[in-house]
Amino acid sequence: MRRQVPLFITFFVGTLLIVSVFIPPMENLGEDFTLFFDIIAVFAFFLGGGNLLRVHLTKLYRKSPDWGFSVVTVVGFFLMLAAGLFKIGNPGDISASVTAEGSMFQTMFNNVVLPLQSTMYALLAFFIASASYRAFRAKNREATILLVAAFIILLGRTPFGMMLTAWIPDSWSVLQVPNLAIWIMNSPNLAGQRAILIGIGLGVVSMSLRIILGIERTYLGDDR
Amino acid sequence: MKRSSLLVLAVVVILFAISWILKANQLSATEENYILEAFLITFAAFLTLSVLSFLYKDNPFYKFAEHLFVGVSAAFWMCLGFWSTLVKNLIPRLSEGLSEFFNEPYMPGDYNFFFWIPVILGILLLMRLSKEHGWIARWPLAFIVGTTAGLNFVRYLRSDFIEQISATFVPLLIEWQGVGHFFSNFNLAIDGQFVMMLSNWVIFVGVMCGLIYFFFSKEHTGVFGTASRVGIWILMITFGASFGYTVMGRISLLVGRLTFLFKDWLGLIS
Amino acid sequence: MPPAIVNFIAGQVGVQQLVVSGTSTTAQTPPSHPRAAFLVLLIIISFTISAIAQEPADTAAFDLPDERPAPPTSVVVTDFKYDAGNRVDITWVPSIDDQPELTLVDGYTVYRSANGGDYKLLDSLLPGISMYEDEEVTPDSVYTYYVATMSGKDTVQSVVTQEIRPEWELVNFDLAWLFVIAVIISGSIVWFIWRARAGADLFVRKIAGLDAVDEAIGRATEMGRPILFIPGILDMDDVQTIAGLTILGRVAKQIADYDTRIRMPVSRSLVMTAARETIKASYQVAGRPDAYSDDMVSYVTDEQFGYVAAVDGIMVREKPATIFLLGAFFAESLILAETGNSIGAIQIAGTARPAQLPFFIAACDFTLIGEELFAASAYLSGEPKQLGSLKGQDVGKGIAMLAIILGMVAVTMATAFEIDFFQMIADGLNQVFSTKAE
Amino acid sequence: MIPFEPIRLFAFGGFNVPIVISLLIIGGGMLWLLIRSLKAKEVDRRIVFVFIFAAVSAPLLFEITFDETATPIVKGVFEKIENMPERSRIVIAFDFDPAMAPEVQPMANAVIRHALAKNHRLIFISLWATGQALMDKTISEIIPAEFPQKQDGIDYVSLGYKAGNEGVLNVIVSNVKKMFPTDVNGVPLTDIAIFNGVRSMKDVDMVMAVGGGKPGPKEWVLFVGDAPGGPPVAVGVAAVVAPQMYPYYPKQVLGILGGIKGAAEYESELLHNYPRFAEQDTPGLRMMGPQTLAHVVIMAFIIFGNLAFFIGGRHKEKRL
Repeated sequence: MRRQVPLFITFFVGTLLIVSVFIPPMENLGEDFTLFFDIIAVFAFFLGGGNLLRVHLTKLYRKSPDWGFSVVTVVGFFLMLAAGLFKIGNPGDISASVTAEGSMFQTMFNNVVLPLQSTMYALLAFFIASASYRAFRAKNREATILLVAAFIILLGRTPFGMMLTAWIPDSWSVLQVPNLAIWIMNSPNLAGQRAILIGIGLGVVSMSLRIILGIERTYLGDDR
Repeated sequence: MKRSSLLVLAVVVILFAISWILKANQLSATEENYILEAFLITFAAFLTLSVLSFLYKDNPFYKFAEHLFVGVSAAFWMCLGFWSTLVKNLIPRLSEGLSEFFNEPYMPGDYNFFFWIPVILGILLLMRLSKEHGWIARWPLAFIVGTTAGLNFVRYLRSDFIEQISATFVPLLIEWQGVGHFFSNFNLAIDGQFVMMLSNWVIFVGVMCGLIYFFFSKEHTGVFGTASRVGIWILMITFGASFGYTVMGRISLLVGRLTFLFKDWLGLIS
Repeated sequence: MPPAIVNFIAGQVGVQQLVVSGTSTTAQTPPSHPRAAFLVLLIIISFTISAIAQEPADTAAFDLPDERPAPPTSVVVTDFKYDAGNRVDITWVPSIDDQPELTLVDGYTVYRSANGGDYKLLDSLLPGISMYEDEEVTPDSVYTYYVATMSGKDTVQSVVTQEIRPEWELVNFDLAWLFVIAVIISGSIVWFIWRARAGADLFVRKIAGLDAVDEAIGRATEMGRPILFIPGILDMDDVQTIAGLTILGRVAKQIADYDTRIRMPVSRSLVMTAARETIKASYQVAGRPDAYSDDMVSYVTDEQFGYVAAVDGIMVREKPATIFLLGAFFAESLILAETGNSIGAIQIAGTARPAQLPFFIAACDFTLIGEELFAASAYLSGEPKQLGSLKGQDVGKGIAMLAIILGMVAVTMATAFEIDFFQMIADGLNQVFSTKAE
Repeated sequence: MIPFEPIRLFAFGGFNVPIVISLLIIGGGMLWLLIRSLKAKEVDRRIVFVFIFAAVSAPLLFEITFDETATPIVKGVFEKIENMPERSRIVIAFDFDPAMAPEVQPMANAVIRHALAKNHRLIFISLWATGQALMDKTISEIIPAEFPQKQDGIDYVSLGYKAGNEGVLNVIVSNVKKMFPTDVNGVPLTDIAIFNGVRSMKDVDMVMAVGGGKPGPKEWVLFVGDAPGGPPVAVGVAAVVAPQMYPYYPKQVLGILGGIKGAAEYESELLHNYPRFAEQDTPGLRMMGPQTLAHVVIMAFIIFGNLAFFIGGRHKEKRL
């Protein structure tokens, strides 16, 4: 029961979904199963949310270092949960969208989640600079190619790319930095992307097969 | 808490309180709820600066922002999951009474009873909380993993394998009018025949060598090794180019945040 | 007679009658004599005939305000092949008045009747369109359609189509080539798994990132610091997350063997549950079930950057010696990898999202590129049957390369030298490797 | 021609102290780092962060802009408009929504100004429901204020929005009136001077398609530009879409304005050739200020990194 049933479920569901692609009357099966997944995921929120609360309440209870911040998490969580589940301050009634403008839920989203989200995202501007400083060094041939490609594209995005190479005659125009940048994006970049994608396609097919056939079962506890 | 950190906290609180007052004063002419609006903008600015402070090092302000973010956003997604999945998609298929309660259009259908499957699996998943019967949670997991494997098998085969192969059927000779014509019209213009042909050669050779790099069951030596080397180079150009191309978008994000601080909050720029 | 001509004649007759009544004195008094009546009729008929005879060349008539366009003709409804009986296609020949130079036709409207009921409007279409896909049908009903030409507020209907009952098919033969390719690739994977199981010796090249796993775990053990495992930010419905978890299974066993701490914040509740099962089982296999605790895995938030904020916090506070970033990553890839780098951790990353690979390459010590991520757990397991599947993948790559060479040759020959034979091959290959049927 | 200036200091119309100071600080800092690198010293990441912060915020605060030189792909569009005979008809397509507007609206503005200054005639059209409002706003903001002598119906006309996506293009490529019997104000096309002799899109002299989604510039290229006898098409697209448009250049499109950089190049070309626009807002150039400075800083750091690396005797960096 403990080992065989899950393996059978995986095999059955996986095979069913592959076959359904070729059988017109079952063509919506994939969509339905995606919805099934979403529904199960909502049930899983009980586990996830419960875990989040448990972690922070334990910190509170034990007065672990930084327990004060756990109060912030717990209070924020319950405030938002109440705002969303009871649609507090929603201009419409229960049938209005939970994210209706003017509701407490949306106001908190706009003024707490959104600025935090976009600032975390904006950190990338700094990290992309520190990563280029550290990583783009001509340590070996591969790293040099990486560096040169990145540098040409970067240069092509500033006025200096054109300024430096404007003297190149039109019959050699591919060597002008902005054109070269376009050419790199269109040709070698495309080739690399394609090779990666074809490999990924095969990798997914192979892994899916291993899972469906029960060869790969670490996720279920490979307790042999 | 140490005295120095209390001092810092006090200074920050006072500064933001001043900002709040100034902002409210500024907004009072145009906004009805100007006190609340001013607070929200000031608070958003405080959170923005708290996150940016992480670049220097971890600090209590970042910790505050982080913990608030986690709590609020976790609840945000849970509420969204509840309303958009359970109320919108599940309840209208299973219960007329409940869909009436939530004011959702009831969706009767012959195969709706199948929607009990995820409900049962969801409940089985919650058995994970039980020490004794926790193993039963593996059933829904097996169902999910099977679904993912089955759906992605065909999806990736199509979009990542088949589609990319047929996209690479490129002609290596373009506008071909013989060797003589080719050499007499040879140039390096971006729209010239040679550059366009070169592009296709690079795509063809690049995809081939890239694939060879991914070969697992053959030692990368000899000709095969050389090809796989070229494959790595192509990949490196790809990575370098994508990296460089992304920089602009990332800087824009920072411009957006700083514009918020300088314009919406401080009013330094118009 | 098609309704167009009937309408047309009716219109012309109206005009003629008006003229007659205005000019003929006989028409003003009712005819008392049958011969007079006959005469009037004769005049009317002759006027009508002459009008019709003149008509076709007279384009000026199209500018008359009451001019009506011709309806669409040859309206045909056909069942859509290889579906579940939920689509029929209606095609027609556009109205002859629907010419690029003319502005008479504003478009078309499609009407449907189910089981002999009333006709209901389905859709309005732009001029020049000659096809409509009705996907709101079921095999249980019989349908008829007609199409009308719109001109201002006026509509001119076509004849009604024949009845159609949508049919469903059991097998979609449009996808035959997809099926064949799937079977060949799966077949070769299964074949090599079977060969390997039977004891054939299979060579698999080294994958740098995976050879470093041992050392990376060992380093954390020596330093007495935890190992951080990030399975990406997507849920269990993404195959990359599952790939991450299969690697976790192998890694966790070694972690249990070495008695090192593992820390795994996740951004999805289901991933949390699955990761706990995985680690628990690995600890059992390692013979240390008592060392396992649910606290190793914790849920943070579904929000992408909220999760990143928390993981960054964990990184700088707990200073893990080794960080695994294996799964589906988006913009956060670089935030995580740079923070990880700043605390001096060894980082092994892998994702199948090409857009994020450059950042891992730049900021991590080892990166599994695309396919390598999916091959990793097979490689780490060291089991022959798992390694066999990698050999099967190589067959797939061989097929891809062969197809690309063939396609390239055929297309080159066909376009540069216009050789029909190669054009045929190119068309054939395009059909085999087509993704049109969605 | 305005003589070349690498940096235009025109926040207060002349010599600008804050700009000079901020650039001196950034430049001086860079010099200091260069010297450190020549001594093979590594730079702390926080110093990198400070420079990025300065490079982005200084141009924002003090409106530092850099003179752009138009790349061939942008110049193609500019020169076409510049060299067409006066009174040529240019179609401007507004296929975008407010979310995309910050990036592509500057392109539309620059092209409209250029075309009107060149005394061309403009036909506005939108395939996006949200595009019409943006179009109306653009027309009412630019034309009466900057080109008071231009008249609706004679020098420009707005056809408004029409539902039907690329189907609309399919029709207007052979007959405009069939899809747009009247302009946006309800005036029949037959009464509008611009449309004298214009039956289809094949009769206009150029199309400038601005947008970034579907339907958008790509559809204009495929359905209108590529139609037999179709007009030349130029496109202005958001940066994320630009790589998808490159393959059409130069055979199927005159040129591509990609993202804010494309807009900035066009604006600068316009400023060089038309001094009358010197007082106009140039959002493209303005938004490129932080970008250019940040790119320069990043490139400088890449150079510093390599200097330190080579002078430092190529020491092994990687752990393990």
